[in-house]
Amino acid sequence: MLAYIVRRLWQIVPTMIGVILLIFFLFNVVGGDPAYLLAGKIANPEQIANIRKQLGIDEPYYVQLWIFFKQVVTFNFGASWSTNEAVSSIFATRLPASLMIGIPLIVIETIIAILIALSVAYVRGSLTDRAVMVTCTVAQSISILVYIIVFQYVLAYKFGWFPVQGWGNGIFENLFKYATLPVLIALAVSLAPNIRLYRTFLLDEMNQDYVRTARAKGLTENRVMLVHVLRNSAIPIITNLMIQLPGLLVGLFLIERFFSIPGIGREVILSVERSDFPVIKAITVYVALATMLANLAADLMYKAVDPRVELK
Amino acid sequence: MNTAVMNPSIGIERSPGLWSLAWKRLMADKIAVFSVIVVILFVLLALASFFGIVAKGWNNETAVNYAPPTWFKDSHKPSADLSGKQPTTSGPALDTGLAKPEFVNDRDPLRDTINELKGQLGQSTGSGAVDEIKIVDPLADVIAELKKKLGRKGDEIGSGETVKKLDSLPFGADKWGRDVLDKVIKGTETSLLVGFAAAIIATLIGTVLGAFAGYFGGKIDDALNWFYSIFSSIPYILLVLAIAAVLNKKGVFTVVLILGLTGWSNIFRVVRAEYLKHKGRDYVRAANAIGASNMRRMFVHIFPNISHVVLVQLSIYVVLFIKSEVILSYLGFGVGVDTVSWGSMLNEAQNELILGYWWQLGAATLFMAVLVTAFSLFTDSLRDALDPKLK
Amino acid sequence: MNHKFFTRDTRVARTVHLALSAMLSLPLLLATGCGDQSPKSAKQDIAKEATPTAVSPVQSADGKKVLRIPFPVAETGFDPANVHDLYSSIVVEGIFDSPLTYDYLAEPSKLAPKILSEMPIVEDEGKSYTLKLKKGVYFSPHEAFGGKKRELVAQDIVYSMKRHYDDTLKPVWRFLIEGKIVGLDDWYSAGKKTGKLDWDATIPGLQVLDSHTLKVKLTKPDYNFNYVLAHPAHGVVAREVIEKYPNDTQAHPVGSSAYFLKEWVRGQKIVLEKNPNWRGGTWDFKPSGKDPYDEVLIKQMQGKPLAQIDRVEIYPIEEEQARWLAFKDRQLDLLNIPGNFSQQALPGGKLAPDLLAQGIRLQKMVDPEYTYMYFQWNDPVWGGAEKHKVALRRAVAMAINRDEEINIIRKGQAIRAEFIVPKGVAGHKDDFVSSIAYNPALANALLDKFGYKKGSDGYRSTPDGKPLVFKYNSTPTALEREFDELYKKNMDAIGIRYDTEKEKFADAIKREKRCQILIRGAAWIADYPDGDNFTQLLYSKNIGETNNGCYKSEAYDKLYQASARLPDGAERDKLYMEMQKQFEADTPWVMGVTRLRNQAIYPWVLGYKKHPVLLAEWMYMDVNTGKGK
Amino acid sequence: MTTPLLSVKNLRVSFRIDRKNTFEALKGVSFDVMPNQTVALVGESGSGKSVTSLAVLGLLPKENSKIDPQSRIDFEGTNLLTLSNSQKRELRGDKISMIFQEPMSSLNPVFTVGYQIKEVLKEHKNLTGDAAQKRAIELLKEVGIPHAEERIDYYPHQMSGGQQQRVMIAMAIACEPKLLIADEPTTALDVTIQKQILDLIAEIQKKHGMSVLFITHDLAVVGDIADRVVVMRNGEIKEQGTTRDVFTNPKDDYTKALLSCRPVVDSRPKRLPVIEDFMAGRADTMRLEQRSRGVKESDPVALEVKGLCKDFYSREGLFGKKTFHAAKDVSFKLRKGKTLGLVGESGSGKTTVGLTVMRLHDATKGEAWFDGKNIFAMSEKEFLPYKKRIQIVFQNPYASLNPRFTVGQILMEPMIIHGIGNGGEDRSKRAFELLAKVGLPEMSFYKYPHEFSGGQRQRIAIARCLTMKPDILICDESVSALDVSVQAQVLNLLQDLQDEFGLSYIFISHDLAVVKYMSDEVMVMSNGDVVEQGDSDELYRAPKHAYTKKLLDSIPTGLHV
Repeated sequence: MLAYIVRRLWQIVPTMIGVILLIFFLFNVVGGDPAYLLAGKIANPEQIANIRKQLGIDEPYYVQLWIFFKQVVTFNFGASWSTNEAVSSIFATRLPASLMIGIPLIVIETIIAILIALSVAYVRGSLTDRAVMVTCTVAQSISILVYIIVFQYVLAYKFGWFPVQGWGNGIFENLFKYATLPVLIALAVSLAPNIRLYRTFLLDEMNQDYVRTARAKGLTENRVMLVHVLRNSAIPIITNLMIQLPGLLVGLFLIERFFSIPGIGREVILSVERSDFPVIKAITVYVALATMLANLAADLMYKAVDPRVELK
Repeated sequence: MNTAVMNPSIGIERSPGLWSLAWKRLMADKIAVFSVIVVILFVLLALASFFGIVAKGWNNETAVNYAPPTWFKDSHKPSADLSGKQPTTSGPALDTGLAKPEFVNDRDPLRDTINELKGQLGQSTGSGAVDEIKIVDPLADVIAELKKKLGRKGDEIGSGETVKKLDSLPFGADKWGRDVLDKVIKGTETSLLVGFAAAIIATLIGTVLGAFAGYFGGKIDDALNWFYSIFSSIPYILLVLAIAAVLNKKGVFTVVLILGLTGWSNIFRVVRAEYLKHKGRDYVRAANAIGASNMRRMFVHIFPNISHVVLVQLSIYVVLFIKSEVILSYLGFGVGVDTVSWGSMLNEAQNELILGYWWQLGAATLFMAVLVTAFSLFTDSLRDALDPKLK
Repeated sequence: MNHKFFTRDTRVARTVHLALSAMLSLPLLLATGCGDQSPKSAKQDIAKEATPTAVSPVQSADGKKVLRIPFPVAETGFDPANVHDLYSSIVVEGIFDSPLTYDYLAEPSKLAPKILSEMPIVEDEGKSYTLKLKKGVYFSPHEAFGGKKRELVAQDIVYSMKRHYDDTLKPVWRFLIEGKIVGLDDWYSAGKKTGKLDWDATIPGLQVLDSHTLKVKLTKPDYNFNYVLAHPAHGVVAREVIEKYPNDTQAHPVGSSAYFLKEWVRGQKIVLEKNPNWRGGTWDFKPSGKDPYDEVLIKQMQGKPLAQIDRVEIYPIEEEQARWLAFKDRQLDLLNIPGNFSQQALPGGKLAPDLLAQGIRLQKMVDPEYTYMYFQWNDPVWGGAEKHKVALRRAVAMAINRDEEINIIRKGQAIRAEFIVPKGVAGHKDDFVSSIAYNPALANALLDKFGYKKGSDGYRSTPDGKPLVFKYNSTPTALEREFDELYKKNMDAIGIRYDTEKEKFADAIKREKRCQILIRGAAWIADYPDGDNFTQLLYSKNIGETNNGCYKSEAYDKLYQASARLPDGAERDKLYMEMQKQFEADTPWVMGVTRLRNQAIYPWVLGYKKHPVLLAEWMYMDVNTGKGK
Repeated sequence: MTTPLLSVKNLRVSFRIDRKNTFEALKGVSFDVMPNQTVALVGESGSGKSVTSLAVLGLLPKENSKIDPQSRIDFEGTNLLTLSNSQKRELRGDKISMIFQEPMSSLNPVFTVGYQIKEVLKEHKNLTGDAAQKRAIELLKEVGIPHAEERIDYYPHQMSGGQQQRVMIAMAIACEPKLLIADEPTTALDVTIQKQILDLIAEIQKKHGMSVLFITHDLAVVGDIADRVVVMRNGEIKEQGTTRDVFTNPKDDYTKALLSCRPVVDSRPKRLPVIEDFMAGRADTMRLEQRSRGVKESDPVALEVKGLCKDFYSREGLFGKKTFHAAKDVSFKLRKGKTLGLVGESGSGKTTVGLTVMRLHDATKGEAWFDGKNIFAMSEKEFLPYKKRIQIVFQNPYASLNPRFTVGQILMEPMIIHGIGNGGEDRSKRAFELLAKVGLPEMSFYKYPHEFSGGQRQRIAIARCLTMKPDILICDESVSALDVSVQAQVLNLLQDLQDEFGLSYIFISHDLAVVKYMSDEVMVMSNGDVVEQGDSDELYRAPKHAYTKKLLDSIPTGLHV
């Protein structure tokens, strides 16, 4: 077990090197030169050179790359080029907002999706099943952009059920006031695909022999579905959950922008627009790391839900 | 239950393969039939648009700005009286000072030429005499007249006819007065093209890499998996923005490339898993036993057996990419202005809902929702048809 | 402010058609304010408006007055020497004191002392400025001062000016004083050689006569130097604070003005509170005589102590829809109406009835700026003074329909720019109409005449048969897409093939400075109130800096050099007219528009009038909370 | 006469295939199970025996199955078909319980066996806590699980197949049911285990005095334990009666065929009689014609394998790897035109040997001399011409044919790869000939594998091998997945082909009777080792190794008269 974790962590290294190389290539080598941007309105070549020197982008690529590696190893990405804010502080301040949307979203979504999937899987082939599936399909066919525009205007502004935009300081204020509509919109988009997916997982399990055994034992249908089938569907569900998890960090950028939520996703767009490499690099590295750790966590969780899984 | 019963009376006739059986199953499903029809209609519409049979003039400004849909013509009260009736030179409270004293540019190298040309065009001042010194247009009335003539793109000067712009259109008009119905049809063409082309690219990359990784395993698998985990670890949006910045060009093809190059990781995973599973199957062993080469085993034997997975994934991609195009448009990496897509329409219409001009948003959403729904239902049915154990 | 351009929110307040310049500069001089009221009914309105019954929806328990305003883009930080975006500069102006400021109501704008006891004494034909500091101007208390307040002295101004030469700061405002102050540039060069700037060195041009007197010696006569002293970049900082946070000055602004940074959640919320140790002052302004609304302001505010507002809350809201709805939802007290919603807010240029019914007030103004589209002068096809090339550019200039830009893209919130000096800037010619007007028929004829023949596909080629493409450079934003639509349409009408080149802003600027961009839209907003700030845009010595199209004309250069030696006046106006002629003759640019700004204000906001140059008017404002204070 | 515990009367069940078609799985089945009696329901696949058992338990899929309203299933006098769902549920696991064919998949993999047993106790006996724990351990002990106190916390995958089936039985008898339905409970198990499980079921049946409905395709296994036998085919009952009657005096031709088409250890007819033979009345004469097997030292050697070893690796720990020796030092000679039988239980390494010999696995060590060359030492390219001369027929005929190819393509592909035949026409001609040879109609050429039954598919697989005119044919459990009657046909075919072409067979099977029937020499493997090797008649008559003896003792022999 421990050996497994150590080896998996060790495997992160080559991937991380690849991530570093790719992101360095995409942004530093073929990406823009932020010096002109930071130079202000009237800047002569000398000033540009000064700025490039300050930023370290006048160094040869291999030196810059080496610095990048050192930054990754020390987890110290310095400060944003455009705001001078320490990258660590960017994470410390933006992450909570993203999580405040992301965590309720994933929790509510998973619970609702599993419940609905269980009920429709149980009555599979029936009219209810079909109706729910078609509704889900329609719901997921509408662009998130449309949901945002329409919900913000109608639900928040016209009906006044939610604040139109904004973000507060308190956890409860954010969670129950500002995050509600964003979470609702995110749910509208992500619930349907998950219901469909989980339904498939459940149906797969429902065809297994042990379900027949459970029925032959005279167990109630509730017990068959909620204990036997659900527990066995946990592996694909956990996989799906874990795949989604890192995406929550930056994936909600559209919602964050429209609702002025100071999250990581909004920061990503902003930093790309500003060619703010320290921030881009840090976000990439952290999200990549989160993705890999989430994969590892998923594997470890398999072990917890399925005794057959051997971590080798 | 194996229901295929051998019937000796068939004679020598090609019997149905798994594909045609799957097709039969598909056609037995009412929802599938319906969605197939819808998808086909959309494809036909896109083709018709491609060949210029419909929506050829989507770029023509046939109606007044924000002309409402015909059905809502009466009920619609725009929140502003600006639609098309705005005086041509605006500046609400400010005067641009049009009919002000003329300006003599004695430095102009083109002065004589221009005067001459003006004479030819009959753009002279009221007196009829061409004043050698006054090279400036006698502005106000000439401009007003020319504007009338030039109201529509493509009208030749001097045709003299003022084209009457329509007050309403079946689906309304956009801010330039272009027909939303034409636009949304043209958008169908673009969005379908983007969806299919990007899906094919992503599928191709993912399938080939996945096949090699899954089939050969070992070092090749390690290398490809490494590549895959790099791509899947970098936040999707950053990858898109970076690749978009690298490609640095606007157009449908760029959109296709961005989506195709960033989207292959899903299918890689799926195909790799399938190849891993299939390479140990007896029929592949049997192929090995009869001396089939690796390539033959990979693509002649295994591929047809996992092609349903690829097909289903492909159609999932189509839907995904049609939706992603909207986000790309939002980020400014959508298609260029020489065409229109649902994504570009939705982004254009972002603010129009609040202004009361809901039709462009509505039309694009409606078309997209109908196609995507039909396509998704089709995908589901396809999956069921190809994989009967899931039923 | 670059960031403003990257984001799609450019459309918002001062919708900028993609121009670095516009963001980088702050309007320094007068712009014509345009009251919305008709003079006739003004009188009775004054009484009514001066005593509004509407009260702010924010009622804090301690009775504090709160003002809530939006930023369309996220701020970057608050170091006067380092801030390069407009919105952060607003906060900087609220926190720091520059030596000079502007009279709140005077029209045209008039400079006024801020921390000086009087206006600087100008001697030596404009080469010597003597600044006398007020007594009792204090930096707000800070641990760098041992937790106490500290008096602002002349040495602080010297230090603050020197900071513009600190390369580690990546300073952006050095150009305001570069080469102007005796000895300052030498001090920098010396420091650069040793690798370390000597902060304690005395500069011959910055003589501290006593703790409250500073004599600035200029290298050459400059009657505009007072404007520099009013710029927020010259907000005075305290050396102790700067040295306490060498790497993060952006986050620790400590100034001497009416407000201090109370709370800052980056990208989410900036809260300023009234500085309890502030020196104070009384609201005392005279009406400009040009705007009847001044009477209302005076009635509301005259005689009150300054800085009535206790707390200013600033929220960066990037999406227009969110900002507009937040304002309508009364979450904000003021709003620059986003361009896309101006139709709804201002049908026919007047405030919509539903807004009017809420007592919302509209204030319109014209920014001292214009947009333009330049051609690359060095390009073999598009640039140069040969007749057929001029004809090509002229034809494009005549084919671009600015009226459609104004009506459809800018929703009527702009006016056409005609003259090389924009409205509201000294040297502008008010009734001027350019000889180049929208005339596609003429444009077509012109192109035909000069041998730009149409091919079978309906598009023209160059006279020597090479392909002719109008390649327009811009960033990938929604606004730019609208321009692409317009320009493509316009170019199609004259048979010129249209193509786009989408680049990140940073990349475009880089190539622009190297004369590598063919055609691009740009904008320039006044740095200082003088026409010179605009006419220099075409001066060939400024290629690589501000002359983006790399236009080079001996005739223009001569005229410019002559004009630069003259103060504002009839003589210079004459030269400007000649320069305009040369400009039109060569057509290195297509003139664009000057944008309007529409400020919507809730009735509980008192004493507010958007100043054309000042950024943070908070200390002159009040909010009606319904409680006496 | 006592009343029957279970009485199935005129049971008709039909399945809906699609909107138009239904399939009648049971066409009026009637039989009784008396208290304290074991009834065997025997039939081949598709006979409807499993449907019958599921119908009794009320576990038929609701969506697409229909039970004729005239049918009755009376249990203790109540018609089960009229019970409500919850009444049926209460019955299940309590009064009627069931065990299934695949113990591995029938147990829920994510719960401990104890949990799964206690679940039944809680559901029906409301037994929880220590009482349930005690009872569960008791049950495990009863079904012969050693260290039950410890094993109760095992997950199913931690146990062997036999133990898993014991757990299933423990779960089934937890509530002392009146009726135990055992659906092919031993089919998936090795022969030695099968014997133990059969003994266990018989023992428990006696001890608890319950009735058992034993469902199997293999008549041989029921001889010892069943009181009555019901023979089913295609949804109908062909014959029923006491075990003795059915075994000694079968009336139905099908029953007769079932009884005699399975090879037995003590007889080796030239051909195995199949149903057609019984119908044609020639079965009895066939049985008399015997075949003699065995090799002489002078017989030429087709393939000689020396010291074959095959290891598999798996990762363990941080850097370590674990080696699994699948085959250890295997050596044998295969004589031309003769059959070498390879017998052993699952995991013995017999399949590994087969696959390694034809280089579908790379040998870890060893030599294989074929045609004067060591084929293990060849490169992939050098080996290609030899590849076609050693061919294999796999166990699962459903998996070994590419479902996307027509039979024609399947047969012609090897010819194309190896350049056999001149062009398409010649090749298709050969393919048609081979189809005729393996007894398939011509039009099979145009069909897809899924249109054929298992036996037919195995014929196609054999025909595919024959296209390359191999010298050696490896039959890897090639008949194990087939019904006995079909198995007999395929075995006959293999015999015929050997006679005609002089093929050498390596015949791999777990079924000792079949191996005996087919082989000249036999090699017994266990855990990768060859434990015994020799002439087949000799070895079966006088096994030397204890393991061989154990294997031979476990062979079900039908009725012990």
